[in-house]
Amino acid sequence: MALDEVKEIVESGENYDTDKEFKYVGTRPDRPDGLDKVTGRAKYGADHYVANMLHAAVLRAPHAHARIVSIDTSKAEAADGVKAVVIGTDLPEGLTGGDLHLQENTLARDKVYYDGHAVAAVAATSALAAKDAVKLIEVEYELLPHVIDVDAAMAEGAPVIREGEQGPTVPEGMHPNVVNYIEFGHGDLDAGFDAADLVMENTYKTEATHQGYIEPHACVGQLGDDGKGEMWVCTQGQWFIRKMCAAVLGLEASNLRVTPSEIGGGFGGKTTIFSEAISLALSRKAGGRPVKLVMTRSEVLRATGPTASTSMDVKIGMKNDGTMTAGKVVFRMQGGAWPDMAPTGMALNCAFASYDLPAVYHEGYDVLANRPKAAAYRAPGSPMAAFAVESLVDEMTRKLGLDPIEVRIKNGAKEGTKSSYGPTYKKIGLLECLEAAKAHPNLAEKLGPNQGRGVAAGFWFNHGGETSVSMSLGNDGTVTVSAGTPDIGGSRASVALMVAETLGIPYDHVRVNIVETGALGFNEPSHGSRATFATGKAAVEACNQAIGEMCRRAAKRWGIDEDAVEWKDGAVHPAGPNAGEFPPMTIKKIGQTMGRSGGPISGHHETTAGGVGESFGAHVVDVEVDPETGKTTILRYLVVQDAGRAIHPSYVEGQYQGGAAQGIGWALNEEYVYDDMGRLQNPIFLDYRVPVASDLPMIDTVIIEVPNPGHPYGVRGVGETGITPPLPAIANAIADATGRRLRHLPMTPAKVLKAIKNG
Amino acid sequence: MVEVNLWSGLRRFTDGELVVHVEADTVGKMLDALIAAHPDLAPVIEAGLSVAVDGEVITDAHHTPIRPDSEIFLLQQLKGG
Amino acid sequence: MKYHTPASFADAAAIAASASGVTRFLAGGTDVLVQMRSDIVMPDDLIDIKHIDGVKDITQNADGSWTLGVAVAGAEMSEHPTLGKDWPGLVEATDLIGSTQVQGRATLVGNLCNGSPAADSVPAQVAAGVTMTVTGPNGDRVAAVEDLPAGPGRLNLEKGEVISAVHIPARGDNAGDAYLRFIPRTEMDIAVVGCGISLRLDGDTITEARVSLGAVAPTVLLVEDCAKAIIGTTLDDAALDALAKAAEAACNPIDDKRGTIEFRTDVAGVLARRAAKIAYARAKGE
Amino acid sequence: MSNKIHVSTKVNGDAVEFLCDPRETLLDVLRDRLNLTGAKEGCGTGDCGACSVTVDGRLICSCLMLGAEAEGKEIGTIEGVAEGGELHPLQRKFIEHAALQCGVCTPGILVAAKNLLEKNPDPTEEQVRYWLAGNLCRCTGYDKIIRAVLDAAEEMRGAA
Repeated sequence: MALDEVKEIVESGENYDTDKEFKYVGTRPDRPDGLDKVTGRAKYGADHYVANMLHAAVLRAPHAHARIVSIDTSKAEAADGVKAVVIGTDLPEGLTGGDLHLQENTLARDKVYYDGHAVAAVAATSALAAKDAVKLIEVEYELLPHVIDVDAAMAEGAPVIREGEQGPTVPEGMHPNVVNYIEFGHGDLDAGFDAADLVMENTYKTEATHQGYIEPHACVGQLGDDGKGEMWVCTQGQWFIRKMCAAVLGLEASNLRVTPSEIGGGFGGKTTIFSEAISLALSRKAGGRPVKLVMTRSEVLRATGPTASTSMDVKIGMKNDGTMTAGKVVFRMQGGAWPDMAPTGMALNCAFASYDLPAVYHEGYDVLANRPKAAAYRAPGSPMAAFAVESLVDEMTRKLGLDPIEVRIKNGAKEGTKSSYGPTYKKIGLLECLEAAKAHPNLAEKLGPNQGRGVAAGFWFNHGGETSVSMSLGNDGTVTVSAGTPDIGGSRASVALMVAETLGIPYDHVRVNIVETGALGFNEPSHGSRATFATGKAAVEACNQAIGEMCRRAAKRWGIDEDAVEWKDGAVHPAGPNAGEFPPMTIKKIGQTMGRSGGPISGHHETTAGGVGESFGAHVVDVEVDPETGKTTILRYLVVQDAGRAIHPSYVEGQYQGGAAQGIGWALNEEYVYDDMGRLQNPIFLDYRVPVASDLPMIDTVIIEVPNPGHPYGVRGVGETGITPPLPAIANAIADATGRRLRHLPMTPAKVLKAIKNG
Repeated sequence: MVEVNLWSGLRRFTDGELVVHVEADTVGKMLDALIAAHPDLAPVIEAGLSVAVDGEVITDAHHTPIRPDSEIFLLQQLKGG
Repeated sequence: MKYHTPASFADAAAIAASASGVTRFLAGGTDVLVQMRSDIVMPDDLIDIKHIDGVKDITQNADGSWTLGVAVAGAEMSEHPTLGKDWPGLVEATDLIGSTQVQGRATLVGNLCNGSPAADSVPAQVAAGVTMTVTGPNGDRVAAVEDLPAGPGRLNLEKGEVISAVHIPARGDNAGDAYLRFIPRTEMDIAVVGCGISLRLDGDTITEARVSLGAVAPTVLLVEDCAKAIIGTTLDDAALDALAKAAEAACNPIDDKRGTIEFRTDVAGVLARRAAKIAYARAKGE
Repeated sequence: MSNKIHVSTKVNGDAVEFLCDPRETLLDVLRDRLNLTGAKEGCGTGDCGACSVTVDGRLICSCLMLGAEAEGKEIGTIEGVAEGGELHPLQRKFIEHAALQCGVCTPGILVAAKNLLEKNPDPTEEQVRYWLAGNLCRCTGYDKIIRAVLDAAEEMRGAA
């Protein structure tokens, strides 16, 4: 690629030629971190041990809503081995907005807002000593009335969780727990419903679920009296940890160095802080000794990021031939006791995103409840929205005797469609997914008694975001890439493949390191399905910069014009009139001699990455329902999704399968169960029932590739869309098997049996 | 002038208008111009939102150029898991 | 916490009898360690009985009955070449407790002593007519399994008493047992309902039966009416209906995070039918 | 207050000794006292399998056994699965099949799967799924894990 070409592409940020043939992109090599991860060598959050380290334990409130009257830590402070105790009032005052909310959730100051809210913490010489000392802390509470359910929290007379948090758009007269109101749409809704042959409306509910990563949150924090500190932590985003901990503790961000460990799953739940700042606060009080803080599973479930619970109204108009004429949704979502944590806006935007509708209307309420502060969970808001809308589309399709895939093809969004949330779609792959699903052999399988088939589509925006990447050339011609997005599902491999492709060097000549906050500019976390997209795109641009420099070095060495060379297959070649004049100068040769040709060679790129391409998918599931117990068994599962381009197809398939499995859990068994006192009843994997190996069949995948012109290799994000369709697809399959429609997740055996019995 | 499509909940801050025309050639300038024209929008814009320019949703890239014929929508802030 | 490793049950009983605080016996530990970890129970004295001779033995006696050591793990029962041929329901029930990993440690006695009405092996033990030797400060006594649970988490054991051996009756001819449970997933859950059935035939007619239900009352139940419903029948549809009705009638469950009253009652009848058919087929040698 | 217990045991064939509090689990001891951090604590209650190890050849959750109980036993951990620097076929197949994403459940699953194949060299898909039901994976949906185990079993049968 010639230099000016590269420059032009960098500036325009899109319209890459994505139709090229590739040597590395699209292959399935071993992941670079595979060996460490199959031998137990890989270091996760809790695997970090440092000299002179203390261990922390956290005291958590057993009440859903209470005022803290007093905290007496004297006995804990006097206990054997205890070096520091912190409570909420030890943290700096005067924070506002989101920073204050993070601080309140780190350690309660005046009130506890949910069962599991942290109120105090201890650092001691051993984990057992810290655990023993925490029990010596005496807290006096004044219990306050609480509310858990989203509809109950909006109702007149509901306990007020916070005053003065209502956003400017909330209509007057609404309960103070309603903190945000969103309304948008386009087209003539009344005319749309009038034009329909069938108009149906229903209400759907989903319960809170947890991301369920297997690795609990863990960190080692060290902070001195001089305000300088370090943290080793499992996180999706080390810069977010730095920014948030600095805000909560009143530190200067640049004084805090955050190094990410390997991460044992995140799914959005590790894009924020929960107890991380506590380890730093304890460390400062303990004279700067490092403090390790590892959550228990029960702490993870009680006090870290579940997703919202919802109550959703949907109304759709459809003609007898399946043409959809109008759609309306009203969503009520609670995301815990802090505003803006429920993904209400995103849920609304996703609701009808798969459809080309002449008239749509969306209305949403963000509501407070006495539950933990919600965090992002894979395609935040989209699975719930899909459950409501795709369930109703299915009900209407059945009523009209139409084929569910054909109805979705007929109304499906495509290039040029004005999306339900406003903008006009560029190139998208929904119809390609639906056509591929229709043609898949799973659909030819005959269903037996008590068996049913369900179809649903799903959508996620994908995200670019703030990104900074460096690469440098080694003396042997190999390349090191410094990236800022933790590798959760194989992104080292996908980035290395794109770098190998760009430079024309072997995949195993590229090493991708995930680096600490001092080594690069700010990076957003590995969230929004952005790691392979944005880090990959920036890595390609960093390589292009280095290619430019290598071309200049060679041209200079050869004494020819720097535009008269080209980069090809890992070497600089003389081009144009000079073609063949000199033997190609390989990257190895350039690396060996760079000290003599002008010094180290590196490339760097930073951007708020544009060129994002949306991701659509279609799932088809076959289930069997035991008519006597209501138990649902997944017989077959098919995921079809547009990847744009699959850089490492195995890990793309892995994202599809993992998203589907999480969606299956959400649909059938996962939920937060509260008692009358607002206490979480199932903070243990025994009763928070994520799918186990014997619950699932093989999950079939089809990767559709409608390249995204905004990425050098056509990448769209693939991480999130896959969790969206399973919720409605399974509801639709259960309806097909039993003739009963379940509108409240999870569809537990008890609920299904009740529906079967009650008709 | 560029045409900016608001979400309808913002009507109350723009004297009922859902489409606002402002003079701007980047997203950042467009948002500044919106606040200048309708100061009540300031808290909503400053709290953070996403902007879709010609079909692409951007969250923070306020340097993104816009042309007079660009399709522009304001959206609730998007973030992923 | 003090950790003890007595060499005899008499010593174990003596330690427990003289202990002033909370005492727990440790065999497989799959419940005790969870309770310690979750701060539900932190024993002052933990008495590991695995150093006592014979606790890992599975012995078939001359009369065909079986004696099991109290630390025999579920996996060891499943792997035994003949125990499962005599008592497939009991062995399968034990095999349902937890994961493969839990099977490597969990024991019949621990499952009983945890005192959960939802314990998988207990309805199968009750149906099989299993008895336990209880060693206490005043010597040994023998107790039927159905007489040991006193309520959720509580047992009819005196201070200082420890279960020291498991006795499974001789299977005899023309007999079979079965245990089924309902859980929302396929593995790893606590039973929402469990049903154990053991029966004997004369020709096609049931002559003896014991039917036990789990997770539908404060303790595992031995349901006489269920046995009556099928004794003297060939397990025809009428008998199965009567069995299901009797099972439903015996239920006195609670609504909790794992199941509703209505669901538990319905499913108790369903499982009773299904388990009876399996036990019947096994008794016929099918 | 401390009444530490002295324990002698073998881990991956090597004799080791340690002192532990009677409340410490085998998992605590492996990680905090023996620097073997391959076994992970995902739940501490035996529900996730991330801490799987073998004790005298028997697969267990090391969070459900006390360190004190290890006296005289033979413990096998993920660190001992590759022998003499050579990866076990399961380890190779997990990389080849992309059977891990975040990788935190991987050590436990490999220890469990190895134990299965030692007992049953030719398991069915269903047997593998039930054997591994106590090993939670939240990333993969299990598909590639099951394929990797079945493929490793086939390779090992071929080599045997």
